[in-house]
Amino acid sequence: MTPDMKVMIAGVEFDNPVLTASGCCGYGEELAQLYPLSKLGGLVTKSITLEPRLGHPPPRTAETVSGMLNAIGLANVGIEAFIREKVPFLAKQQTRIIVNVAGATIDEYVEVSRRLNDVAVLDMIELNISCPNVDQGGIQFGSDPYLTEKVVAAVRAVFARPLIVKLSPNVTSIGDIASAAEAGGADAFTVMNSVIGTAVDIDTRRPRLTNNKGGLTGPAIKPIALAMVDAVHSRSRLPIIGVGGISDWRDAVEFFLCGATALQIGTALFVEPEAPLKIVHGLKDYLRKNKMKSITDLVGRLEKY
Amino acid sequence: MTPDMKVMIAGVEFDNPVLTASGCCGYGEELAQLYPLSKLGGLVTKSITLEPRLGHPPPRTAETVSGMLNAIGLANVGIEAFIREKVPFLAKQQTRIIVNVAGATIDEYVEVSRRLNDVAVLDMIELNISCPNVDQGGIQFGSDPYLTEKVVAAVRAVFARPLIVKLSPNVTSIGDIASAAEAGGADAFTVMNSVIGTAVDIDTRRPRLTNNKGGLTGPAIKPIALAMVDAVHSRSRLPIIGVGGISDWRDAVEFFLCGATALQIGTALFVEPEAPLKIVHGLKDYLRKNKMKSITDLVGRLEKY
Amino acid sequence: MTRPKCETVRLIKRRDLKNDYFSFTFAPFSAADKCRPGQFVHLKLPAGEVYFRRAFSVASVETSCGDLELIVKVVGRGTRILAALRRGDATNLLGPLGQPFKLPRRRERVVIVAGGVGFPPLLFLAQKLIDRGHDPKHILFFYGGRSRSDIIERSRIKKLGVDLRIATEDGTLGEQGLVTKPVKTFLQKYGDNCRIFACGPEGMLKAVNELGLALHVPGQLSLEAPMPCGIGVCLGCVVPLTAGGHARVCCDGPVFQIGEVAL
Amino acid sequence: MTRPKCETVRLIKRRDLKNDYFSFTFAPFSAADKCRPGQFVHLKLPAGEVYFRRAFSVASVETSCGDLELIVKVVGRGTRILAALRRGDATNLLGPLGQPFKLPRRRERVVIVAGGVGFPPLLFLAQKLIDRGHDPKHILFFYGGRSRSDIIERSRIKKLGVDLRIATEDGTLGEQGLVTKPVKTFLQKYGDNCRIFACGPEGMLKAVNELGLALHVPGQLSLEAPMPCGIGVCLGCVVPLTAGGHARVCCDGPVFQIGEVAL
Ligand SMILES: Cc1cc2nc3c(=O)[nH]c(=O)nc-3n(C[C@H](O)[C@H](O)[C@H](O)COP(=O)(O)OP(=O)(O)OC[C@H]3O[C@@H](n4cnc5c(N)ncnc54)[C@H](O)[C@@H]3O)c2cc1C
Ligand SMILES: Cc1cc2nc3c(=O)[nH]c(=O)nc-3n(C[C@H](O)[C@H](O)[C@H](O)COP(=O)(O)OP(=O)(O)OC[C@H]3O[C@@H](n4cnc5c(N)ncnc54)[C@H](O)[C@@H]3O)c2cc1C
Ligand SMILES: Cc1cc2nc3c(=O)[nH]c(=O)nc-3n(C[C@H](O)[C@H](O)[C@H](O)COP(=O)(O)O)c2cc1C
Ligand SMILES: Cc1cc2nc3c(=O)[nH]c(=O)nc-3n(C[C@H](O)[C@H](O)[C@H](O)COP(=O)(O)O)c2cc1C
Ligand code: FES
Ligand code: FES
Repeated sequence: MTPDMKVMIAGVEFDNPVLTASGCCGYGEELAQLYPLSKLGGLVTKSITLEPRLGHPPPRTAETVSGMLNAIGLANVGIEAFIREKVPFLAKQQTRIIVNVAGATIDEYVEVSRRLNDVAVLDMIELNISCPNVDQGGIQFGSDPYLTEKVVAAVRAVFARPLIVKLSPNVTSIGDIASAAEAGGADAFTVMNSVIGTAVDIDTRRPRLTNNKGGLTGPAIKPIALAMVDAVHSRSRLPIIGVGGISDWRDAVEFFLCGATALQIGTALFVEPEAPLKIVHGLKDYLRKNKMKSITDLVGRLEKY
Repeated sequence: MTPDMKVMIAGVEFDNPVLTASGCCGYGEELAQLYPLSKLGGLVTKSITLEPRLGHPPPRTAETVSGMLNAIGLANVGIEAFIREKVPFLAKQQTRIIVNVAGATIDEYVEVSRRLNDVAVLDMIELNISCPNVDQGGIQFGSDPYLTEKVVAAVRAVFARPLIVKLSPNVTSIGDIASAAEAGGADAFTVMNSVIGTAVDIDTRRPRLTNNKGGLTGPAIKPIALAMVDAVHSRSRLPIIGVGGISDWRDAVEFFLCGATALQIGTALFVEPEAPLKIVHGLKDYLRKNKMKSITDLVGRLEKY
Repeated sequence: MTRPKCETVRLIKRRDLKNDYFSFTFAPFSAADKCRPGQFVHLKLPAGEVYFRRAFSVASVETSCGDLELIVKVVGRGTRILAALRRGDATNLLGPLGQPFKLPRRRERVVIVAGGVGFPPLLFLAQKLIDRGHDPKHILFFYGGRSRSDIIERSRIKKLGVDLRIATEDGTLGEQGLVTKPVKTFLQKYGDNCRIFACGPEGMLKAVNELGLALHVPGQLSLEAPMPCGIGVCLGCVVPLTAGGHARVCCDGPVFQIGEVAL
Repeated sequence: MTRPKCETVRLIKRRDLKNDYFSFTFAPFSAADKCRPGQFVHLKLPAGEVYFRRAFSVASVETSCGDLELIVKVVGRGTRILAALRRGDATNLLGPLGQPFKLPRRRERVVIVAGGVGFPPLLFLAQKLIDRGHDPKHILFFYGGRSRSDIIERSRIKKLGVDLRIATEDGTLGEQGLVTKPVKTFLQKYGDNCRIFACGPEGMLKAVNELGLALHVPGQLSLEAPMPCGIGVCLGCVVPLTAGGHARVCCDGPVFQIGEVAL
């Protein structure tokens, strides 16, 4: 018996629940050299803004213990070039496409989302209101319930298809932000974006990132991400896509048990580009061994004390 | 030339800036078997509450990647037994003694602090308004600027000597909480307590802690702690005691550069009980090599981009 | 009680025993002669994916040259890293830690109950008792495992001259069944003037604890718990006591009296 | 361009060269025959304290048996872990990655400028050119280091028959001074019909870049950058371009034309 790996999020069916995370798989072209993207449950693009962005000057990544810091600064080709140059490639891929949308103002979020409305290939958008690496936009929307609801509602009004909101862990109550996003019309959550952190070069006495701080990702943050997934799961019935420090199928099982319906793999791709495929494989084995029929049988099945 | 390792916090002079963190050195007796406590800059006791507390049932720690989770639950002997049984030992130690105070209500904080007023041996108290592992008290005070100011002011009113406030990273703006604590009368900050996280046993499908979640500590969280120290340093001129993931002198230098005047070593003690001594040694070498006269020359000397 | 030492030692000898068991001898450890049966050391693993130390009972010491033997079963990440240590590799050792077994009087009959990886401290105990003049024939060494391959160092135990009684769950060696079965039979018959010393899996300790209480045979159990610090400062290793409250396994134990801990 | 492979390989040969340099040969790598000079592989380190892969230029290949040689200098944590690899150890290799050197026409004079750890891809380049029929005497191999001990594999280079010109900062081998000094002298005299191929420390690349621009000698530089992913997806390895914008060193490079990058 092959366990059923299909999951459903906001009416969209995914062949398997393992996606690649925004900013960690570009627009798909590079990964496709390594394996067919159809093996992924789906792919989330790098954040797209209205205008092209260069991002911060290098160095914009730094290695840390069991993780990394990044302050890429939302470098991306902009919505126009995205539609013109990247969408045709994505249109040929047999996988779910989620476009991550970022902006400095509500108007920018709305404008990017509006233009994406006409792009048939994408299955949903993921609103990045949680990027810690830009001065304007991003995290400031995601740290205030009022602004969260406002930006989500504004996008909701112009975007007809499913809308995921990606939450920040850098808040007092992620549950409050999730509720606000739900009130604004979110269909699902991605939990979580990176954790604010920094590192210092003690020889030069300068920060190891030109942006002075960045987002911490990788195995180091997995316990935080699990707690955040659990917190959102306790607060809302919307489906959750779990992300943060997942490297193998064991990590994946932890996320499902805490309430995630699907997963994204970010930093682990850098070390193991085939990580998503191995995770799907490992999950199937786990289900088989535990005589479970479907991956959905795991979701939220944590037996708390 | 031997570099000057003395630091001053709220009028109290420390022989060196490396202390042991609350909850990671008990009440000092065990560590004293390994080396004279006079080698430490100071020692912060386990959190003391009004009544003795058993803490949560085991398991209450779990190993994670480059770190650990704990949900000890403020297990401690209570203020009476502390004064009766632990203070006599501490009184004999040639090091600075900081008593960490916790409570479920403002009254409890006040009452414990009031009783400590008469305990000559202690040099300062550290108010734990950031413990993630208890249902009541702790972090709820530290996540709300209004409550923070209130509890700090209340303790300030009954405690005559220096008062450190230990901040939580699990907030949207640690700067806001720091300002509130300063307004309440804090003399210094300890930055930071542990980060909320969890871990799951995928075989039993239960959380790996009976408290379901716990506090993440150890090397994994160092980048977060550095960013928090920097955030508080940008906001307030009060001295900062940096803590979170420090294992060696290199880590220590990063904290000084980000604005810490002193440090606490927590989780690293479990792996290397002599870590504080090695760190002091390494810092001296670093200062010597860089021809710096005093450790205070490093404080806040990060050259940002 | 001696103060624990924190020292860098080298692996000077390793023997691969069967079934993922290894004997490691580290030296020189200046406190080797201070180690007492039931005490353990906290071993730092070579820099790698595991951050925390791991606790291992002292299995034997050669006091003259500061040799310290540990017998380790590979069960997870930490012990797997250990198993990769090669002769000459250095590591850091913190110990001796914890409360040792309280030794019986010479005329008391010693009933040792070893289950699987609980074997090492009891080997050390038996050796120590004999060194101190205890008649080996008055030491009953019950040793249980799931299967034949779980019973290690048989010839070494036999050489001690103790009364070795093996039980395996699958019957491939010794009596078939749980080791607590022959222990029970024995204690029911000869329980007077006996002292129990047990170390092994939780279920076994529980059964021995109950046996001791039911048959009024005193004794001691050596417990395990996850130990972040091993020295009593983190409060992570506690077990509930029957009298109420918690005890730290690392420094109030790992050896407890039968009846003391709420297993 | 060939698709990169992600394969587990074994260390089949290691040679300890002087001054913390090591030659590692891994096999079997199914894409060994596809590797071109200037390309690199992204090597996973054995499970340990370093999480990310490390990039190393291909130094040579033995296409018949899938051997791939890397020449590594130990400079930090990652390379220290590598240096501990023993024969037979397995690791994972991702590659070939990046844009290779564009090869010169046969009658062009090749001016190779290697600085320290920039040596390996240029060794591969020289070998490849000769294999393809380039006259070794038309390959000038400028090789610079701080001191005598920084100049490795001298006999191997000499065996190629190229025109080897060494410079060391302390004068312990070859000409005294920076390697860019003799390069400049040479290019000023014989710059026509030359192609520069350079790899080495940032300062050297900057100087070579300026030389090429000033003397109108075309050529290519192989750059380094911290590379989290190595495959173009993280945008962590970018360098600013003179024409504006950023290029990813891992996949738009590591080889860039002189004048292309704002060094
Ligand atoms: C006092 C004492 C004496 C011991 N003596 C021996 C001995 O002589 N020989 C021997 O082979 N083993 C002994 N052990 C057990 C040994 O420490 C564990 O087998 C080992 O720590 C866990 O194996 P690992 O590190 O490979 O597993 P991992 O997979 O790395 O760890 C498994 C999980 O167990 C947790 N853990 C770590 N230490 C312990 C522990 N002590 N108990 C339970 N869980 C733990 C880890 O945090 C992790 O979550 C002893 C343990 C104690 C407490
Ligand atoms: C395309 C390319 C080809 C290379 N070819 C070779 C080669 O043939 N032989 C050789 O010896 N070395 C080569 N290197 C350099 C090698 O990758 C670095 O020496 C190594 O990654 C850093 O050494 P480490 O891991 O021991 O240092 P660490 O101390 O572990 O790392 C030092 C710091 O450098 C960062 N870092 C990691 N990779 C790089 C990098 N590539 N550049 C700059 N910083 C980095 C780390 O994040 C860390 O912060 C090459 C690098 C690149 C990009
Ligand atoms: C280099 C890098 C770039 C990222 N860029 C984006 C981005 O553009 N938009 C976004 O929403 N998240 C971005 N992220 C965050 C990831 O999508 C993910 O939320 C985070 O890395 C945590 O998951 P991980 O630990 O598996 O990497 C980026 C992460 C990394 C490491
Ligand atoms: C086992 C354990 C117990 C702790 N108990 C307390 C406590 O009682 N009060 C407190 O303020 N902090 C407590 N802490 C937090 C530490 O003091 C410190 O803030 C935190 O561990 C981060 O530092 P580290 O990464 O160096 O451990 C505890 C930490 C650990 C690991
Ligand atoms: S292991 Fe820390 S108190 Fe026992
Ligand atoms: S290393 Fe990731 S884009 Fe180049």
